[in-house]
This record gives sequence, structure tokens and C-alpha cells, in this order.
Amino acid sequence: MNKLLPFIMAGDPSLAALPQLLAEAKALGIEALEIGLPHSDPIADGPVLQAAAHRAIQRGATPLRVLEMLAGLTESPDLILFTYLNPLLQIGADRLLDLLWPTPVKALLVVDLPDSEEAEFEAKLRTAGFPMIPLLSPTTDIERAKGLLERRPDPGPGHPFAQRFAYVVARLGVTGTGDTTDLAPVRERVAALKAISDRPLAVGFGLSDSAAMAEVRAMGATPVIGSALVQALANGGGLVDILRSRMNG
Amino acid sequence: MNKLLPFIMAGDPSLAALPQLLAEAKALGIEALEIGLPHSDPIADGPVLQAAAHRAIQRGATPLRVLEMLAGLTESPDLILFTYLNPLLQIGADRLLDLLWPTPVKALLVVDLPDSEEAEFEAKLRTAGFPMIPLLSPTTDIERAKGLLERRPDPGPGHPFAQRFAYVVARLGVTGTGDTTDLAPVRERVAALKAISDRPLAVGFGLSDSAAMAEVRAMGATPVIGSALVQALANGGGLVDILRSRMNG
Amino acid sequence: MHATEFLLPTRFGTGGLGGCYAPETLMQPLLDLEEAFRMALDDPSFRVELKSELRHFVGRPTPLTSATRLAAKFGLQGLFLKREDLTHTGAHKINNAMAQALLARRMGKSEIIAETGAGQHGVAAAAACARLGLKCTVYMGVTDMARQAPNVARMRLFGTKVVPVEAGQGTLKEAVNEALRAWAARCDKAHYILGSALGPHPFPTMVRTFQTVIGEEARAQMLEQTVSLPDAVIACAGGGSNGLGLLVPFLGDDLHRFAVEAGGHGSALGEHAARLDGGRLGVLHGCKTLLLQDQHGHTAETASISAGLDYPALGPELAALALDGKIEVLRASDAQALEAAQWLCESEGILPALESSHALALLPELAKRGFATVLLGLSGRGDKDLSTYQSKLGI
Amino acid sequence: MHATEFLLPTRFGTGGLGGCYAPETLMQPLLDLEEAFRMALDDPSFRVELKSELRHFVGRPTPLTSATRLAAKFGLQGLFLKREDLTHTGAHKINNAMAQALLARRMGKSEIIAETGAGQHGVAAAAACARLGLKCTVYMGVTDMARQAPNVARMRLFGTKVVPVEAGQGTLKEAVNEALRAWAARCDKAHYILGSALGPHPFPTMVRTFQTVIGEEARAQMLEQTVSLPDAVIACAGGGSNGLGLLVPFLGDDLHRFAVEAGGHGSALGEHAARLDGGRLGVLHGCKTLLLQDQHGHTAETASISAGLDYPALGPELAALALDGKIEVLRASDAQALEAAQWLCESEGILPALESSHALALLPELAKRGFATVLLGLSGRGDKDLSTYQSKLGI
Ligand SMILES: Cc1ncc(COP(=O)(O)O)c(C=O)c1O
Ligand SMILES: Cc1ncc(COP(=O)(O)O)c(C=O)c1O
Repeated sequence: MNKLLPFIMAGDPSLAALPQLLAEAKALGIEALEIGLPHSDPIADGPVLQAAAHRAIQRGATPLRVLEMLAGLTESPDLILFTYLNPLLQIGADRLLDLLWPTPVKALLVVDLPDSEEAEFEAKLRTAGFPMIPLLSPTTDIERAKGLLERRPDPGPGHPFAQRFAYVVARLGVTGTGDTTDLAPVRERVAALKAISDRPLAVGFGLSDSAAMAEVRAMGATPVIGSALVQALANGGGLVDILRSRMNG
Repeated sequence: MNKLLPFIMAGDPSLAALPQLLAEAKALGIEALEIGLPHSDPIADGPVLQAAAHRAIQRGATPLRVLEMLAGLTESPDLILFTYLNPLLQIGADRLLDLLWPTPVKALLVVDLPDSEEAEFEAKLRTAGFPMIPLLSPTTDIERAKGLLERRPDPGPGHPFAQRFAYVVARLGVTGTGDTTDLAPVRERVAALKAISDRPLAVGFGLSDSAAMAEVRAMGATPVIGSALVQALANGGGLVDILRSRMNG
Repeated sequence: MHATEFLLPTRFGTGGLGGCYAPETLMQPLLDLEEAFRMALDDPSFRVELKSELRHFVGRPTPLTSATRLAAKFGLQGLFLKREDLTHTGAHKINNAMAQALLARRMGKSEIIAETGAGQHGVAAAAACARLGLKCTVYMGVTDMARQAPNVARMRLFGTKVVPVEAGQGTLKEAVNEALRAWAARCDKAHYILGSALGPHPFPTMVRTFQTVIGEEARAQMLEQTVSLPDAVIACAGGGSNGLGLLVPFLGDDLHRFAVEAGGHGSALGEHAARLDGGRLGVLHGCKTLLLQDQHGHTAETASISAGLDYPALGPELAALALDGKIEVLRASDAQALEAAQWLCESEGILPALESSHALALLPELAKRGFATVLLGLSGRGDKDLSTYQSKLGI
Repeated sequence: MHATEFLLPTRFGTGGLGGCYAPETLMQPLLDLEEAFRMALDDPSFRVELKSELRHFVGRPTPLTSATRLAAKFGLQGLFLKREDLTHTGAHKINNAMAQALLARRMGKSEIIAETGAGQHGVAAAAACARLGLKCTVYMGVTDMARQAPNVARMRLFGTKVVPVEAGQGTLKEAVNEALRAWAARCDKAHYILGSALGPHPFPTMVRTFQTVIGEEARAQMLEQTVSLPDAVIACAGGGSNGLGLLVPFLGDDLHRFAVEAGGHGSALGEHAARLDGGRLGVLHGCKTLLLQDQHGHTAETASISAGLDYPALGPELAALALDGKIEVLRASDAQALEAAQWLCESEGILPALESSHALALLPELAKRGFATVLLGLSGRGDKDLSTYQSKLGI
């Protein structure tokens, strides 16, 4: 089982540091990593990721430059491109595919794209090997979850975790650090989801310390560390230090 | 014919100076003089008399103190008490008569009292020898003027000017200095009034220099000097100097 | 042709309040005005024109809002608000201002003079004049200009000249003084749109006549919405046009009528504008009425947080109705009015003018006295009072 | 029971604008909202309740004012103003806010979240919530809080919590971002009252449905007052709820329909909020529509003197109607809007909101194009913009 799914914002602390960070993650044994493509209007993000996106944009981390920077990287975990729809839509499916091929990106997580809204765009990407990761939130009841998992299907055990997992949102609200304290509800949901699917699950939103990570692992799911990591990196912390402590337990 | 009808505000420059001013006026040959009883809301007065009334009130020139100050004065022209209704109404007709008897006041000019509004009050005063002076303004047509003169009748040649005259308002508006420049309209009105009545007429509102005074005299009427005199006295001028120059011509 | 005598009654009540205590210069203009007013009322085309402006420009009929949450707060069974705050320019003043502006146009007057306290009448007159293409000059005390600054800006935007009046306390009384003076100087060309049911005849009667549309509508709406009349009707009273406008149409009904004066910040002369208890009969601004005055017959100073109630005289007809026991006059203090404004804001989402808040402040008292259903005249909206609310309520 | 799919059309026009581009957390709430909305529309008791609030609280129907002096100024034969400025709280926003608040109460929600730009929607939501006893939180950009300060005070007086949004330009876009985030966190208890015809389905359809009362009334009033329809109908467009509200009921008529965007102070990206010429299709705030954006798909900065039009996306239905040629979209600059406000003030005694002034600014253009009679949506009153008018017009 994948022990930890880290999230970093491309371009923060800097675009130039990105290859190094990815290489460190890979060396640490990180199998998959969510990479945020900064957007001007991150409506599902809390203050930490908003600020990180804002800094990244200020520093010139445009979608094209991020994807160009990722092109050709081999020392990297599998990447899930985590972003909002509009920048991708403006690039267009065909050009986006050209840009994605040379990168370690294996899947996309587009926060504001329900599976029905851009069917053609999404199908083109999936067919080309870039599936969209389904999100399951506290407002997603089990019936609805079934549909979501079907419509963004598991490509199967032959595929890497990055393309297979479903993302379980731990709590209502937006991304943010350390405020998901009561994990009982998400534990229940994970259990319910496991009963209907044997797809790998990642659990994120509001997890930050090793104890929370361990609890998620105990559910049989992969914990996501997002805002806490981005904040620590922005404060000058080293990726290896931050992640190592959270990988065990 | 009475050459000049001066107006002074009781209590301005000071109440104590009043007997002296009246004595000077009398010595100058002034037959009748309008004495303003200062009121808080002088709606028919311009800035000069408003300010004078305000100063006088500030200095304690209440209606009672003014009338008490006038009591027993003999060295004075005949006085016309020029004021607004409310202070008199609050004193009441009977008490007012008691207060008026010992003074040189011979008549009243109550700016905001049309002849019909306080018939009983007015009749009591008239019967006791204190008639109300009728006002005739540019908006008073000749028919209306006839009625006004009838309802506030001339007590007849046996009576002093102060009780007989009608006051012709020279122009629209309120009292004030030197802004009645075109005397042609008032000349016409004076002529028309003389055709219906042989009552003495005074003309006031906005007259200040000797030329204007002379023009009024040429109409066969008595010019009133009000704001200009009050202003000059307030500026420290001497009554005799101010009036002398305007009595001739 | 000039009118030669008044044909309408000039006096009110057993005390003979009202009258026409005007300088001679204004007598003929007042006679002509009464005649024009009578003719206009008799002229169907004027009535149609006025009705059309009230409907299509002013926004009449104004709603009657059932305020159930506020009623419940005091245990009232029903509370109904007559929403003059929803008229164009935001207070009942426009009913009268528009009617008089139409009358002025009929009379061939091209200029309008008006006074204003809270600025609501000034804004209303300015709006009516802009709409009819009449030149407008508004006199306003400097204190009121400061505390009702937004209304000064609104008048100016409407092309009206606002003349600051420095005299005295710089409030409504001084503004009326100055407007009367200005009218005396321009009465050949100008009409004076007096803003409340005060001044010399025919103003009190005319203004009341143009304001009773409030109560007539409210009475019909009460019957339509509740199939009965309220137990009590209440309105604030500055000059009294809003009070009379709401209450007069209920004079024939078996119910209680209340007018609320400004209690200011104390009960000594000079600390309030409560004329019923604090005043004596006297003459100010052309009429005999209850007047706050000192022992010399000089007008007393007044105080109220609401510029529109900060006036030393109660309109003569309202004073007469009060003295004759047909309307009960109460008072609310500055502090009570402020608190009452908050009640309405938080319970009903309506921001009342400070003037109207004085009526709201008496709701607990009415409930205590056992009235079950109350009709309250919401004379205006509180936007003009925002800065006062902000500073006094710490918003 | 949870709704499992949308039953109303989610897309508009040949371009398929609109949609529901929402994070998964909000999908079920949006599905439930559509269901509640459909049920409410089908429920006579909801319709009666809404109609009653609109009539007795909001002040509907609003008048249709014939503006003859302003018409004459430009040689128009007739100019008719639909007076949303006379609604309670002073803009069309209350039609939607009250309807959604009633819907929220029906849905058992005890809290309301709203965003606001000009503050008019925030005030409307705050008023509706106070009246219904719902807790209300409004998100507002710091720039807008400064330029529409009176509205901040009004919301607070109504007991609403106003949360300043510092991000970005501190205007409407950021306020929507923050409101969406807040809703995601509280969607179990709170309803989000979106203030314009934008956002994810069902908001655009719902808001438009609640606003077409404007055009329905206006159409009937035109027929009643002039026995014919106008040659042109015009309204300003921020998100587009006012534009759709007025224009949609005229879609079947043979006349010209115009929406006016904010031309700001220049034609370069960032200097205006004119989405038709300046925008490309994109997705923002849950819907696909004409969007001002840079080459990276990031939302562009916008500029407008009017907070209510200062938004980078045109509502999807209005954008679709524009792209399909059913509504012509024009723009007016800051300077033109300011001048137009003065026209209306001085000719008709009506102070328009800066937003509405953008529509007024196009009157000379419509006259030039030969339209004889024009119906114009006066979406709100300008009291909130007084300080801008004062400083820009030197009043
Ligand atoms: C909102 C409001 N209510 C009431 C009043 C007092 O009105 P009235 O003089 O008619 O009693 C005013 C006066 O300005 C006002 O603006
Ligand atoms: C007065 C006024 N008019 C128009 C608008 C723009 O409205 P819409 O978003 O419905 O186009 C606003 C928005 O705040 C407004 O306040």
C-alpha cells in the first residue's frame, strides 16, 4: 500500500526547485505525488494553497511553463496534475496531450470538473492514458459514489496507483492544514467505500501530523499531505525531513 | 410733514444707552421713532436686524426689561413698538397695557399680525390708545390696501403721526440696507395710496442714503431708516451724526 | 385676479389653533395659494395628474408590511408597518412635495423655495422640481447639513441649490425662518413648498390634505389584509404631516391614535422637542400652536437625535387634536429611538429613519397597555441616518 | 432522499454555456437545491408566499415611470424606466434574495451565505434573512467594502456578519470565491444565496427565474400605459440577473434588446469589465461563459467605477443570448456612466445606481439608431454611490 500521497504546488517555493523536490520525493520512496498547477481562482482551496498558488503565479509558474519544466523528468514519482478546469480548457485537449506526454504526469485531478461536464475533453484524455481521478466527499452518498467510481473507472491492477485511486475528501470545506481532528466519519466512509470497490483510496483535506496519517493508513487508505507540506516548504523546510516523519506509523 | 422715521433695536448697542439715544433723537427734532423689541425669530428681518436682535437678546433685552426701561421716559420721540406677535401674546393684553402706559410708546407695528388674527387682543390695545400700524407691501393691491387702512383706521388729525401713519414697504423681501435702488414702483404706489387716503405714509425697507430719503420725501412720504441706522450704531457711530445728514434734502 | 379672502377654515379645534400670522408681503401670496389649492382640488385634471405622479413616479400605494417577528418580540398579535420608506426619495415628504410642485407649475411659478430639516423634504422637493423642470433652492441649517450630509449631496445632484443657514442652532426652525424670508423676496415668481403641516394658512391644511393618502391607503390595506382595523395607530411627529397623514383618516374610527415626539436626552427645556408637555400656546412661523418657548415668548432651543423631529412647534392641527383628546401624544428619547431602530433592523430587515424609530420605540408601551394589533407609520428609511447609527451603535 | 440528477436544462444556447462545474462537495447540495427549487415552483403555497413577500415587503410591482424630460433631451418619443430602485433595499437584488431565503427556509437551512459586490445583494440577503430569522454571513471584497461603505453598515445593522475578502483585487470575483469556499464548509446547514445569474447550475436558472418578475411587470405596464411595446429594451449587466430579468420576458417580441457592460476606463484587458468583446469562453465559478482571462486561463483583472458590474464573467444565459444574436451587448465607460447619472438626476429627480447609469449612458446611441420608445431597467438607486458621485462630479 502507498504510504503517503504528498501535494506540492508547482512554482512554490520556485519552479526551478521542482525537479530537485521531485527527485527527493522519489528517492524517499514516494510512489505518487499530486502536483498543483496554480490557478488564479482556487475555489476549493484554503488560505495556504491559495497563497502558494498566488506566489507561484507571481513567479511566472504558468501552466505551460510548469508542464515544460516537467517534460523529460525521470527522477520523479508518478504525478497527478491537480488543478482547475479553465487553464486546461484554454490549452485544449490535443495540445494538452502533447504537453503531458513527455512528463511524469499519469492522471489528472480537476477539482471543478464533474464527470459529466466536459465528456469529450475528458474522454480524449482518458483514452490517451490520462484518467481523471474521482473525488468523493462527505456529501457524496454511497449511491452517488458508485456512479462516480463507475464513470471514472479504475483502469485496473496493471496500472499505477496514480491512475487508479479515488480521492476521499475527509471533511466539508476546502483544503487546509490540521483542522480535521475527528476522523471517525471518514473512517466510516472509507469502510463503506471499500465494501463497494477495491480501488485504492487516498484521504485528504486537513491532515497534517503523523498521527492523522497513521490513522488513515489504519483505515487501509493513503493519507494525503497537502497544505501542511506546502506551508512547511514555504517556510524553508526540506521535503525529505517533512515527509520522512509522516511516512511511518 | 415728518422728515424721517428712524428705527432702532432696543438693547443694541445696549439697553442702558436707550434713554440717551431717544433723548438725542428728540433733541434732533425726530417726532416719531420705531423701537424694535428683539425677537428670537425675526422672519421679516434681514441680516442686520437679525444680528441686532440676537445681540440685544444676548445682552438681556427681554420684552419686560425693554418696556421697564422705557417707563417714565419723557425725553423721547413718540415710539412705535415694532415687533413680532409671540412675545406680546405671552405677556397678554392686560398686562401689556399696564406696561405700555408709563412709556412713550404710542402705537404698535406687529410684523406678523394681520388685522384679523387676534381681533380681541388688537381691539383692547386700540381702545386703550395703542393702535396697530397697517403695513402695505408691494403685494398689497389697492383694493386690499383700502380694507387694511379701514380695519386699522387713522385715529385722525388730533393724533400724533406715530398713531396715524401707514407703513409702505418699499420692496419685496425683508428689512435690509441699501438695496432698494429703483424707487419708481414705490413712487407709483404712494401716489395710488394718496389717491384713496390722506393718511400720512412712511416708506421703509432698504433705504439708507440721503438721496433715497430725499426721493421718498419728494413723494410726500416719510422715509424710514432702519438697518442702516442700526448698523451704524453698532459700528460705534453717533445717532446725531447719522440722522442729521439724512434729515435734510 | 387676486383672491381677497380665505374660504377654507383657517383654525383647528376648540382652541382655535392655526391661523395665518404672516407678514403683509406674504398675505396675498397665501390668499392666492389657497385659491389655487382649492381650484386644483376641484379640478379632475389636477387630481389625475397628481395620482399619476404618485403612482408612477413616487411609487404609491406603498406596501403595508406585516412585521410578525417584531410583533412577537413584544407579544403583540399583529404589527403592520405603513411603508413610506419605500417611496421615491425615501420618506413620506415626497407626497406633499410632488403635489405642491404640481400646484406651483399650475400657478405659473418657475421657482421653488423650500426648507428642510432631515433633508428628506429638501430631497423630495429637489426631486419633484427636477422632474417638473422647476428651479429649486433649499434652506437648511448648518447642523442639519452636517448630520444629514448624504441628503445635501442628493439635493445638489438634483440640481438644487442648498443654502446653509448659520443662525441659531442651525436646525429646522432657522431654515424655515430663512425660507420665509426668501419667499417674501421672491413671492412674485416663486412658490414656497413648506415641508410639514405647519406655517401660515393654507399650508397646514394643504400639507395634511396631500399627506392623508398615507392613512387612506393604510386603512384600506388593513381592511383588505386583516379584515379589521387595528387597535392602535401610531406615528412620529415633527411638524406633524406624517402623523396627520396617517392618523386623520382614522379619526372616525373607534381605536387609539398616537403621535410620538422627540424626547431628546432630557426633560428640561432645551433638551428635547416634546411640545405637548413642554410647550405653551404661541405663534411661530405663521401659526398658533403648542410651542417650546421661554418666558419671554422667545422660541426655545430644542434637541433631538433626529433632525426631522427637532422643531419647537407641533403643527397646529395635530396640536389641536391632541388638546381635544383625539390623538394621544407620547415621547421617545434619543436612546429609545436608537434601540428601536435596531429592533426593526434585526427582526424585519428594515432600516428605519431616526424619526420613524421614535414611533417604534413606543411598541413595548402599547403592548403593555394591552393593544393587540398596531398600525405604525414608517415615515422614512434610515439611509440618511447611517453615520449616526454607526457611531451611536458602534456598527 | 437525495436528488440524483439534474432535471432542468443546465446549458444555454447553441454554445452550450452554463453547466455545473462544481467541486464534488457541492454537487449534492446543488442537486438538492435544484430539486427544492423545482418543488417550490410547483407548490402553490410557495408561490403565494413569495408573491406576498414581494408585494408587502419588497414593494412590488415597482412603478414604470415615464421620463418625458430625459426622453426629450435626446429626441426620444418615449422613455420608460422600470423602477427597481424603489424596491426595499434599493435594487432588483431583493427579488432573488427574498425568493432564495424563502427557499432556504423551506429546505430547513438555518444559515445563509452570500457574496456581494456593490453591496446591494448583500444588503438584500441581509434584509431577507433578518425578516425570516436566518443567520447570515456575507463575503465582500475589501475594495468594494471601501467604495460601498454605506452598504456594509446596512448589512451589519441587519445583524449580518460581513467578512472582508482581502485576496486579489478585493472585488466581486474574490467574494464569490470565498463564499463558495464557505458554502463547501457549511453546506449541510447553510444555503448559499448567489446574487446574480451565474455560478453552477441551478443558480443561473434559479436567479433568472426569480428576476423575470421585472420584465413581466414592465411588459404588462408598457401595454397598460402606452398600449404598445417599446422599440428597444435596455438594461445593465454585471452577472446578468437584472439584464435577464428585464429582457427575457421580451424575447418573443419583435423589438431590440440591449445589455450594457462596464467599459471602465479603457479597452485593454484589465481596464474594463466588457466580456463580450474582451472575453473568451471559459469556466469560472462553476459555469462556462464569456470570461475575461489571460492566455493562461487565469481570470483577468477588471475595472469599473461600479462595483456591481465589476466582474470578469457574463452570466451564461445572457452570454448565450448575446452569442446567439438575441440580445445586443454594448458598453459604457466610467465617464459616460457618471455623465448619464447626472442627466437622470437633473431631468427627472431620480438618483440612479452607478450600475444603472451604464444603461442610461446608451440613450443617445439608441436615439441615434432611430429607436423611438425605449424601456430602460433602472436596476437600483444611487444612494450607495453618493460618495463616488460627490468626488467625481465635484458636488
Ligand atoms: C423620515 C421622516 N419622518 C418623519 C419626519 C417628521 O415629519 P413631520 O414634520 O411630517 O412630522 C421627517 C421630517 O423630516 C422625516 O424625514
Ligand atoms: C444596482 C445594481 N444594478 C445592477 C447590478 C448588476 O446586477 P447583475 O449582476 O444582476 O447584472 C448590481 C449588482 O450589484 C446592482 O447593485
